[in-house]
Amino acid sequence: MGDLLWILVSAMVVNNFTLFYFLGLCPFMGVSARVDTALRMGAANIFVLILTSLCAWFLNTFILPYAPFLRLISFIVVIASLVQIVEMVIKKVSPALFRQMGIYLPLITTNCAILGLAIFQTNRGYGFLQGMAFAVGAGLGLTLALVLMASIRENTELADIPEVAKGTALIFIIAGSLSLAFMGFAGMLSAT
Amino acid sequence: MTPARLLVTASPHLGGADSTPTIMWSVVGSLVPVVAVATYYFGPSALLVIAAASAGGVLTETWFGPKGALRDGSAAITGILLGLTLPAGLPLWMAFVGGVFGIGFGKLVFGGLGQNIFNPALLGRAFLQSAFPVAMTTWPTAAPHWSDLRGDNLAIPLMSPEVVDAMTGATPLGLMKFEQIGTQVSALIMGSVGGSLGETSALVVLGCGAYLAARKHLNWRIPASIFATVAVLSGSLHLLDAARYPGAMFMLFSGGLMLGAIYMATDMVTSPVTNKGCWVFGFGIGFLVVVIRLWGGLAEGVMYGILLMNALVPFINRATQPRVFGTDTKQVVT
Amino acid sequence: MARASGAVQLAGGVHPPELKALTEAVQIRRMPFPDEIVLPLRQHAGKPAMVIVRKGNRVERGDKIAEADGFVSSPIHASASGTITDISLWPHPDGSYAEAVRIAVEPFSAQAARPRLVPDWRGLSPEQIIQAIQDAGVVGLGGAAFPTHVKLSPPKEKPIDTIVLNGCECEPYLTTDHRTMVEYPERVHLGLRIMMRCIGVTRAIVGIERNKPDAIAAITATVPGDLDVTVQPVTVKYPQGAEKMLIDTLLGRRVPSGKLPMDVGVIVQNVASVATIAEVFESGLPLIERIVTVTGRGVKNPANLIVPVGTKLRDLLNACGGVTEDAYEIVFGGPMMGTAQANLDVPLLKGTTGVVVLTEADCKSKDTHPCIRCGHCLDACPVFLNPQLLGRLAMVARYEEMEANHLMDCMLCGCCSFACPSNIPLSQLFALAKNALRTRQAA
Amino acid sequence: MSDAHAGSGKGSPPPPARAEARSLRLLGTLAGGGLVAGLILVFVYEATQPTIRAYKAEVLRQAIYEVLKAPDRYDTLFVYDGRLTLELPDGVDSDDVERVYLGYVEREPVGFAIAAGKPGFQDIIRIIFGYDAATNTILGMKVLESKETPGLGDKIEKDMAFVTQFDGAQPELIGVKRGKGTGDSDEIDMITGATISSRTVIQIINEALERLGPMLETYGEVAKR
Amino acid sequence: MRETTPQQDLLRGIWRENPVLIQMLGLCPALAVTNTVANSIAMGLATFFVLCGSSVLVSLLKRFIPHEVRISTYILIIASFVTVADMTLEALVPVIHKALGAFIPLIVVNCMILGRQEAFAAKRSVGRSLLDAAGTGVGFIIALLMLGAVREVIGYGTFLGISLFGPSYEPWVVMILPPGGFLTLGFLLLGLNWVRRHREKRATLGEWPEGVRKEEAA
Repeated sequence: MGDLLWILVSAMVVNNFTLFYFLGLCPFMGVSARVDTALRMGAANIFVLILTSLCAWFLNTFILPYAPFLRLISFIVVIASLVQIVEMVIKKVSPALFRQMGIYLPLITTNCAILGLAIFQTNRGYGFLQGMAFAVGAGLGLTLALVLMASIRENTELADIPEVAKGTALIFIIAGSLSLAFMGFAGMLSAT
Repeated sequence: MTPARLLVTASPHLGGADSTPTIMWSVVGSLVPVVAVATYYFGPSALLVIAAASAGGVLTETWFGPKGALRDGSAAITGILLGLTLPAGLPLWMAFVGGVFGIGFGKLVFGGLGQNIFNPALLGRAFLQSAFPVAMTTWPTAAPHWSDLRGDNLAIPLMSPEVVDAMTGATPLGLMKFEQIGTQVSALIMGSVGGSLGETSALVVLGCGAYLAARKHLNWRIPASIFATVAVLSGSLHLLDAARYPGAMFMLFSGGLMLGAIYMATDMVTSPVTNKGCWVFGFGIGFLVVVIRLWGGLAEGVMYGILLMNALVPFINRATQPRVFGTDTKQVVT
Repeated sequence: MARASGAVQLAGGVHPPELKALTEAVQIRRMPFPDEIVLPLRQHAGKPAMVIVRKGNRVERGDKIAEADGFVSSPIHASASGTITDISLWPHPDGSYAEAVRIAVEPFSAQAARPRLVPDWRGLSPEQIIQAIQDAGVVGLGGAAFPTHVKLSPPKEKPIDTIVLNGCECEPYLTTDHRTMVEYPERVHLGLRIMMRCIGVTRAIVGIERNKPDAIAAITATVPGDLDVTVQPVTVKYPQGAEKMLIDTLLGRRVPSGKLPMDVGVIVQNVASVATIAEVFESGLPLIERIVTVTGRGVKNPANLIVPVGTKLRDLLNACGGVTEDAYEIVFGGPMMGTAQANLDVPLLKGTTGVVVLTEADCKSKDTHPCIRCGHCLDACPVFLNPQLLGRLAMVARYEEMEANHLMDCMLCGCCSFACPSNIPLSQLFALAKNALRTRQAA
Repeated sequence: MSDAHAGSGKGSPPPPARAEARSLRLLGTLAGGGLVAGLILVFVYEATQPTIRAYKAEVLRQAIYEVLKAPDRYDTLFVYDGRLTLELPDGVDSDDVERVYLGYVEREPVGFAIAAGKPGFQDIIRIIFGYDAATNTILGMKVLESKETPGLGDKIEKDMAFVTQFDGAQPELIGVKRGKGTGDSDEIDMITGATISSRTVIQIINEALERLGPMLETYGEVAKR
Repeated sequence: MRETTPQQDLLRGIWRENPVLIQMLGLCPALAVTNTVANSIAMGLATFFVLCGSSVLVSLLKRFIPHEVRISTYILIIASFVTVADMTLEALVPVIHKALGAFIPLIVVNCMILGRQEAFAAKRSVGRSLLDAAGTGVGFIIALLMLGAVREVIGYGTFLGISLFGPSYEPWVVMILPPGGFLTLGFLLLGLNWVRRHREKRATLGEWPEGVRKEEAA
């Protein structure tokens, strides 16, 4: 149990996907302009991450031992089709949710956080529950980083940012500062 | 009889007593006793480190900041506060780098005073902490003579300091976390312990804070809620397992909590604008401090607690917007 | 009944220095008639009056010279006997030029009004009383100059149960209402009685700030036995005298955003205006003179004067011994919401509560600094806006977002600007934004 | 939008009658492409795998030799069913079973090499250490994997003063502040400023020995002389 | 699409449309593995190989790739090349492979590569596609090298492992940690912005008459 909690906390804050592994930077730059879109993107991410973790575990346990060279290809194919299926299901089941979340799903396909999760999970040999904890932690971490970034960016919109710092330069400096602040979580729950 | 010239401005024509420079310089003034105590304990090293950090901040503001920005005193505050969070033996060039980073990346890229998200002093310190982890956790002990330097302050820029092991000790929090050795609360209050320059004078800091709060130059709600949260959380944990978790007084008076709660967290620019938000902000800092100190890998969490909550401030501001007069009424309009 | 009998305080607001000592004990006296009177046709909220005299006409004191143009308008009367020398544009206290009637006052005139019939209000129907009040050109004397007869004619579907008399006078320096209450308490009560009769209300509350104990005593001592009038002392804070704040303090009712006091069954009237209603039915004279506080460290003999409406600022200052060497800024109204004057020829209007002559040391510093998000403006705002956010939005001209953040609830009381340590002219920015929005909506 | 067909000169959309043929072609292309890609991958996999495996084995061998102080040879033992065994029963995948390595010098067992891990300051720290069961002595310690802070936490692998302390230390190990120890053989001086990382290493050893506990008490029957 | 010359195809990606510094693509590897110059070079070369390989293949097969499934096909092609690169690196330079870790397989989702297939290789001749891929790949390597050089020199005091400032240099550990990646890129972009603005300003000022320039300066 402590093991699972550590995996979750570690993926969420100690080794935050965005701020420590630089995964999912595209949505971090792209959809972090408004807090509500950031929240929705985060929710969509958590959802897909959990499904991915499930699929990766399935592939790793039952298929890939026989064809290890297909690992990457099978991951990417599964993720792409997964997102497609999820999109279709949501569209059918809840058109309202689809309108809110739908447009982010295709973006997620090429989001390295998803593939990264599958690969990290494989490299570390996580089992089913560990994989779930990892996925939830990673998803929450991504959402946290996205929402923090979005609320900060909304705030800086009204500031007189110097010309040279406008745009991406400032975003990276904010991200760097956030990353510095997240260093405070290093060692969380590990050695006692 | 007719006045030679008349001023025509928009109303109101009266102004409150405080102006931004007044507030800033009074904060600078209130730091004088803190710096004095630091100098008493750490000798000339204290003054040198604070001066180097301030020089870094002030020079960056002069070179890259808007014209006349120095007069508002905010760069000086950042520099002095940064200096107070550093160990006495830190090479001066590192303190200078911290000041440059704090003002440059923590403030000027956001457009200068009032626009930054993170407390510049703490951002500078967080940078130093990550850049030079060894030097930043080398805590000098008392020197044989007051006038001795407490470490290799004068290390050549970019070069490593020479550390004499015998001259270094540990902070009370470090002792508690890594060696399970407690420190007397009386020693904490008197300041006769190791730590950064501003950590050793909790009572003086508290007094200066009271002065600033009385002059309304800081929002008392922030330190109050930080203290309350830390006291209640650590107090109840202490009741659960006294062997594992230190008591509330120890948590309150050890480390940078006093300095952080009174001078860093209350930085107006990087704290919430609403009073309700200030309570939330203080609670968050207190919570993070306890979590990082007790379950994290670091001995001290005040800096990170404040920086993390700084990042949340825009969100808190949004969530605690006051309800406009007449929009919350349940009265039936007849 | 009042919500509480003890100290009731408004949330928000500021404590500017009171500075009333200069004139609060100075007895009201009459100012000598000046040589010229200038009567702008726009002196009240609503449509300007329509002039009915010609150049060269001779008018007696109290003669109507301009007719109300519609319901929300008010007539204007000559405040001195003399000859109309010109009808042209003249500097207006709001900083613009406005159509005005200039009257050369007859020297050595007795300045007696034409003999007129004074109707006994007891015999009049409410409609007739209201008509009489409109004919007398009575407007609110608290500053906004809203025509009183409009206020006294609430629509049927909005029943009124309470009249609130506003004796707060929370603006620093001003003592007009204060002296009125001390010297003419009976007149206040008579006006109140007429109003209650007119609207058919049985209950009234007089709210007076605690820093005027003599006014509280005078008004309390003279409450007529047959009227349900409560005198409620309130804490000293600006803007306690704002209608919505006062209703909240006295009755615990909050006027919904965008609504009027009558929507919560209340009519608020300033004590000086009420006294004027009484005067109309005592003497038959219309509103042609008012009490003005001339004060500030920049004026030689601060005083509370009865001044003919239309007196030029220059004449008024001369009547008070002139200004001192270091006079720096002259404000019509209180220093929190009043307008600074650039021209000594501007006339006093019906709504001019006072003239404050400030020296440089009294004035707000002109240096502005960046906003440091101290949040003092949020604490100060009596309607709980977020002036800090609004100010940032105003700087980048995002007016629609300002509106979404309730800009229209701002009453420009100036508390945020007063509290701002960086001297950001918030209230001025909001005034501009409100105007821009109004213009856009009109277009 | 210019698509792939525009490039091939057939801009107009295919008529519906050809739809079936098209989807057949579609499938065919994908299947063909997949086949070719698969073949290439299998080829490269077969070509590289021996080298990769050999390298991994060599890394492990070196680590074992280092922590067991250069034994003549070593056996791989599986931790299965509460004991150490050389052979796994049929049907048990050897990849899923924890292993320890038993080293010999001149046919005499000298110690176990045990790999284990635990979350450190930043992420999981994995180490391997040699343990002589006969004398209850650590023979050596080597960090296999760590992401600890460069210049601070990574001293657990780079600071030889720290690493060599484990040679000859007697568990259960106790971490002490440098210079504060009594000189007993169960004490390990921790790295100043990297207490968590150093303590994690000590804990990994203590916990691994506790977990494997009785299995390691003697060399027992698994030791073939 | 505007017609371009072969030189433009090659040069475009190197600087003017640099994938990392201008287009903000491929950020994940650009930040994650650039803590040393050696890692930067390895990652750059691996990406270069995948990019060129898949561009050539896509360009060759463009006639046979049905429009509806083109993206999936591109991804399959890229994934195959990445797998090849991954295994080859692991066999040839295991130490660097270990340092790059999971970020080699992640080349698959580098938007830069997919972008070049969709925008260029699918429409042009093999030669042109190769030129374009090579240019973009070189641009990517240059960006990685810039980041890697700054971070290694400050963070370790070395360049390609060679000590620059002597043994007593105090390394700035933060530069090799994640915050250092963000801050370095932020700082580089700041510098690029400054240079660009400086140039623009000089260009504009040069054309203005004397009086206007003075006013601008005031």
